[in-house]
Amino acid sequence: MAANVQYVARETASNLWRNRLMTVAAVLTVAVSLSLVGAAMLLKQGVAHATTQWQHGVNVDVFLKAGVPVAQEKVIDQDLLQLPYVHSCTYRSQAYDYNEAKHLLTPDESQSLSASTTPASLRCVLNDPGQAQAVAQQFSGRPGVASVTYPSQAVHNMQQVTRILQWVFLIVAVILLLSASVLILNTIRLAIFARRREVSVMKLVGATNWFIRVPFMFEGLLQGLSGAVIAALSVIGLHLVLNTLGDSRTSNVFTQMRMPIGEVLATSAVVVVIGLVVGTVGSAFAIRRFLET
Amino acid sequence: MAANVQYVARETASNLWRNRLMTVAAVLTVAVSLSLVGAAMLLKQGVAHATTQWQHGVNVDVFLKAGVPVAQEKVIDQDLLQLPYVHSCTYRSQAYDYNEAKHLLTPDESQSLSASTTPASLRCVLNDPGQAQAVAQQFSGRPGVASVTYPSQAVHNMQQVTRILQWVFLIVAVILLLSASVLILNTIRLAIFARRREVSVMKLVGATNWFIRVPFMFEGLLQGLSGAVIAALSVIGLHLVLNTLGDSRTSNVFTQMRMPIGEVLATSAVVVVIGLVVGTVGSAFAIRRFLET
Amino acid sequence: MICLENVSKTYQTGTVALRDLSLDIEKGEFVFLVGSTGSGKTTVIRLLLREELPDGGRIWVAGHEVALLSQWRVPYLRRNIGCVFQDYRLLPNKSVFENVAFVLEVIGRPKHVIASQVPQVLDLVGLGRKRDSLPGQLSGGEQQRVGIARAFVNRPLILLADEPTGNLDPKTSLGIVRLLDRINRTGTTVVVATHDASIVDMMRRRVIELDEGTMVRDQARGVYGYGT
Amino acid sequence: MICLENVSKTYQTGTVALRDLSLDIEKGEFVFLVGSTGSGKTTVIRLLLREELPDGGRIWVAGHEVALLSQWRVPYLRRNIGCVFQDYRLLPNKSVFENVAFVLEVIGRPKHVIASQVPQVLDLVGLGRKRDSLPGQLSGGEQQRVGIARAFVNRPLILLADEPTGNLDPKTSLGIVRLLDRINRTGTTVVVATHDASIVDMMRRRVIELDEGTMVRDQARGVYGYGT
Ligand SMILES: Nc1ncnc2c1ncn2[C@@H]1O[C@H](COP(=O)(O)OP(=O)(O)OP(=O)(O)O)[C@@H](O)[C@H]1O
Ligand SMILES: Nc1ncnc2c1ncn2[C@@H]1O[C@H](COP(=O)(O)OP(=O)(O)OP(=O)(O)O)[C@@H](O)[C@H]1O
Ligand SMILES: [Mg+2]
Ligand SMILES: [Mg+2]
Repeated sequence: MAANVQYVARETASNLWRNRLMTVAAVLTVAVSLSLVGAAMLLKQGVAHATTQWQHGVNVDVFLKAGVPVAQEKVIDQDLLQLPYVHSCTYRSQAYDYNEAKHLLTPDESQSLSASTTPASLRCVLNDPGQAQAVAQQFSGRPGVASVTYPSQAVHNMQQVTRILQWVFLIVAVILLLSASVLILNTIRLAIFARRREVSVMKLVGATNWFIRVPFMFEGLLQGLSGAVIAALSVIGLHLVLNTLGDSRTSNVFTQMRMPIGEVLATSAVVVVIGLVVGTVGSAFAIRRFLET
Repeated sequence: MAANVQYVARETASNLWRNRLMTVAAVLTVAVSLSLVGAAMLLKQGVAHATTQWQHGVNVDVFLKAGVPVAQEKVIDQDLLQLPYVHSCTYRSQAYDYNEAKHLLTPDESQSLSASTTPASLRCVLNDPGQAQAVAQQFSGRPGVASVTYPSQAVHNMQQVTRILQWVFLIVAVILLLSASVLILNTIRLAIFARRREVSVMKLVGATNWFIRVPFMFEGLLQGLSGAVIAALSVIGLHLVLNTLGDSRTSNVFTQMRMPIGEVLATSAVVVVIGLVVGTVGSAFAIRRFLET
Repeated sequence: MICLENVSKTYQTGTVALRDLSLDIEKGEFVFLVGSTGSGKTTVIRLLLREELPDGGRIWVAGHEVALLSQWRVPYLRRNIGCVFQDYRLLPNKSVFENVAFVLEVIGRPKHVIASQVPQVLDLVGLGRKRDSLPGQLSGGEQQRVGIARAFVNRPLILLADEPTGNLDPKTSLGIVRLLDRINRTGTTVVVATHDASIVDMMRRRVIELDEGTMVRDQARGVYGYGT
Repeated sequence: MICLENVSKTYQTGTVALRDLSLDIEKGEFVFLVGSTGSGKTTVIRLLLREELPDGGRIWVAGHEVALLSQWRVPYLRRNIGCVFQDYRLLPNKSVFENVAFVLEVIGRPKHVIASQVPQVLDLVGLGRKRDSLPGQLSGGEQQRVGIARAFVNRPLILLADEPTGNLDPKTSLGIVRLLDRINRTGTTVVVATHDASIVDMMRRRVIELDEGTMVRDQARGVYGYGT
């Protein structure tokens, strides 16, 4: 560790500059591959958020018979709320349901509807979408209740899909991380290989291994850092793009995937740390074989 | 193009061997990055398949009142089938529905159920899951029909999710392809950079640009090919893994994503072609600036 | 065969390597280019090979004005010129045999010609036994001799030799110079940049002396220097 | 100071570079190592620097047996040895100044020492004006002189010079040899492998001649050769 700070700083700076092509190549490799890693991590978290959103979106609609007295409606509402897995219920008037139906259906289909034939409903949000069937079983057939609808197969699929999606993105992130490491190590190895004669000359004039290694490691550190910062900025950029998409149209998947900026910054930080570590350790590792003898 | 075949073959082979480190680096880069591209392409297709499967899974359940005469059941069935967007309907007895309910619910919940209180139902598969609400509107309240249930918000989400998933994987594939190209070009550039003196010596003894370029391009071609073949094998491997997962548990997402081997091979072929092209063109491109003057 | 007319060359660093240099070398001449280190000998050779372009003046080689030559014709010019480089410039990944054979492959000589001619030339420079070594496995003198073999294996019109005996012992040097002389007698124009006083003095050929990029002497049957 | 005992060295290619070589060089001696090209001079220097290990025999340098030296102590051995390499071995990405300064940085000399000592040494070899050039921007002789400056900038115990005047004109060569002589007079052991008959003959120092890896002559006040 005989190398003093000033020597290392000067050496690193001039090496980075004089081997521009390699610097650019290494930074590019880190930036591209860590961007992919970061994006995968972001998407994984996005899906986690969206899942919560989607689960809140699984409603049990309790359609009320036309002309049910308000008192009975209240009782049904209260009974529903007593169930532990019901989160909240909203009363929707006949007019509201009619409007919604008109909105969801094509003009052709909604022609046959009218506000008076559309039933009023209690739309209940569940804590656990798996319990939808239980609610339906209990309330369909109760006095005042016309029917209870809930998504059955779809709920099942949805749960599976989001669970698996999270896994997929996690696995993708891990695979990309491994790939990124391989690619970055590869690039560093090539760059150092191109300078192997230089290393051997340094050894011949009496430089210790650490004296040679430290500037190379700092080079790797800075390359990894620069690449990782670019990658982190891409991740934040991706987040902003998703956010904008989420704003422009209401209630699409992007809105559901929106997540607090804190998590995005955490992801970016992870990416930067990975870049630093892979760059530094990679350089130290790559130079090893040229330092032997 | 003065280079004759034998010269090119010998030159390429010996260069690949004598620059082993670079050969390995380039092949590795191509293999890793094209595997990712291939995997993304495969997943996109998988989702496309799964979507079809999921859409078939969106059912409208028409629950029948207990004690409805068989004739009335038939009429309801036929009326359902006359709707253009209903694909098929299956009659499910009270016993069947009871069993299914018991299966889906926890023992606690199913205690209150009995075969006689569970309604029989017609489970209809739709050609277009977007029409579920229309079916519900038309049949709920009909004589003999207790209630009609269908997934509403969930259907909406599901359609959005799968549509967007396909886009996501397509975009991911394109981004990965661009990244792969950048990384491969990068690696080739570094490898050729390390041999720039060699190129300049060849020029000084009177070699034409093509004479120098052709062996380099063949090197790039072979490196791209080897890497791409590894990538293609990984894609096929991934397919087999997904298939096995799809077999072991019934009816999970992996089963739904299963696709014919033909498509997998097509994907692999695309990957190989990409590798070939990027390797060859990349080499030709990378050597360009060392051939000037 | 070789003609420089008011040639000047300044490198990007600002070093003036040649100043207004004019010289004329006829076909079949044997010329020594001498001068202290840094006087511009290698620069002259680089310009003749079109490795560098002059800043001013005109240069003719083998009937072509090199600066006007289009890119794609440069290789064909270079095939007429054999060159021994001061720093050898061997292909590090090719064996001795392949290094020499490469020049013949470049001009499209058939395989059997290569197979017969290369060993012959290697024997001539005394490297018959090292034909499969890589340049990194040779001593300095051996590398230099590979460079010499490569330079004249395709019987070029012009042979440029930059310090061809710098790493050779006097006996081997003498052998190489005799070889250059023999090549010269077959009609090849030979230009040798050298510091080796003994061979210049022995050969007694035309000597051109450079000093800081200008010609200070052009002597028909000259010696290495006045002051040594 | 330097002692070889029955040293032999065969390269991986099967070339026998040294055969049973024994020699002894005292502290403060000035020795010329001569021999035809490929006779093993560079190999001797490589062994002394521990760039290669001998296959047989033992080598002592500055009191250490090099083959027994542990890896981490090799750099400290090398700091006692200044070496001028036949192929210069300059750091291509460093300027002339930085190349020379590097040796001092390696041994941890403070900045002001470097700032005063390096220009002094560069002036001594006549490169004061080229201090900011990169090696690729120098003529052959200039690169060689950078190598020489680097070899003795840290006043080593032993100075090994492999063909230090191969690319220098006779006048500059003479200056370099005088410099080596001056360094030798300060107590430094100097070993010069060379083909340059004139400097050997002029200096009249101990001459060791190799032929195919064996010592054929060890003469106290020798000349370059009998036969030239
Ligand atoms: N690529 C270059 N960039 C900048 N300057 C250069 C370059 N090549 C040579 N020079 C400078 O040009 C001058 C002439 O160099 P040249 O190589 O022609 O000398 P030379 O006569 O061959 O010397 P030597 O006998 O040492 O080989 C020198 O001062 C040298 O430093
Ligand atoms: N790295 C190597 N691998 C294999 N053989 C080598 C290697 N280096 C040198 N040799 C061989 O060993 C022998 C001695 O080489 P060495 O470099 O010691 O000669 P030298 O006396 O320095 O010659 P010169 O005067 O030409 O520099 C030569 O035949 C050479 O071909
Ligand atoms: Mg020169
Ligand atoms: Mg030698």
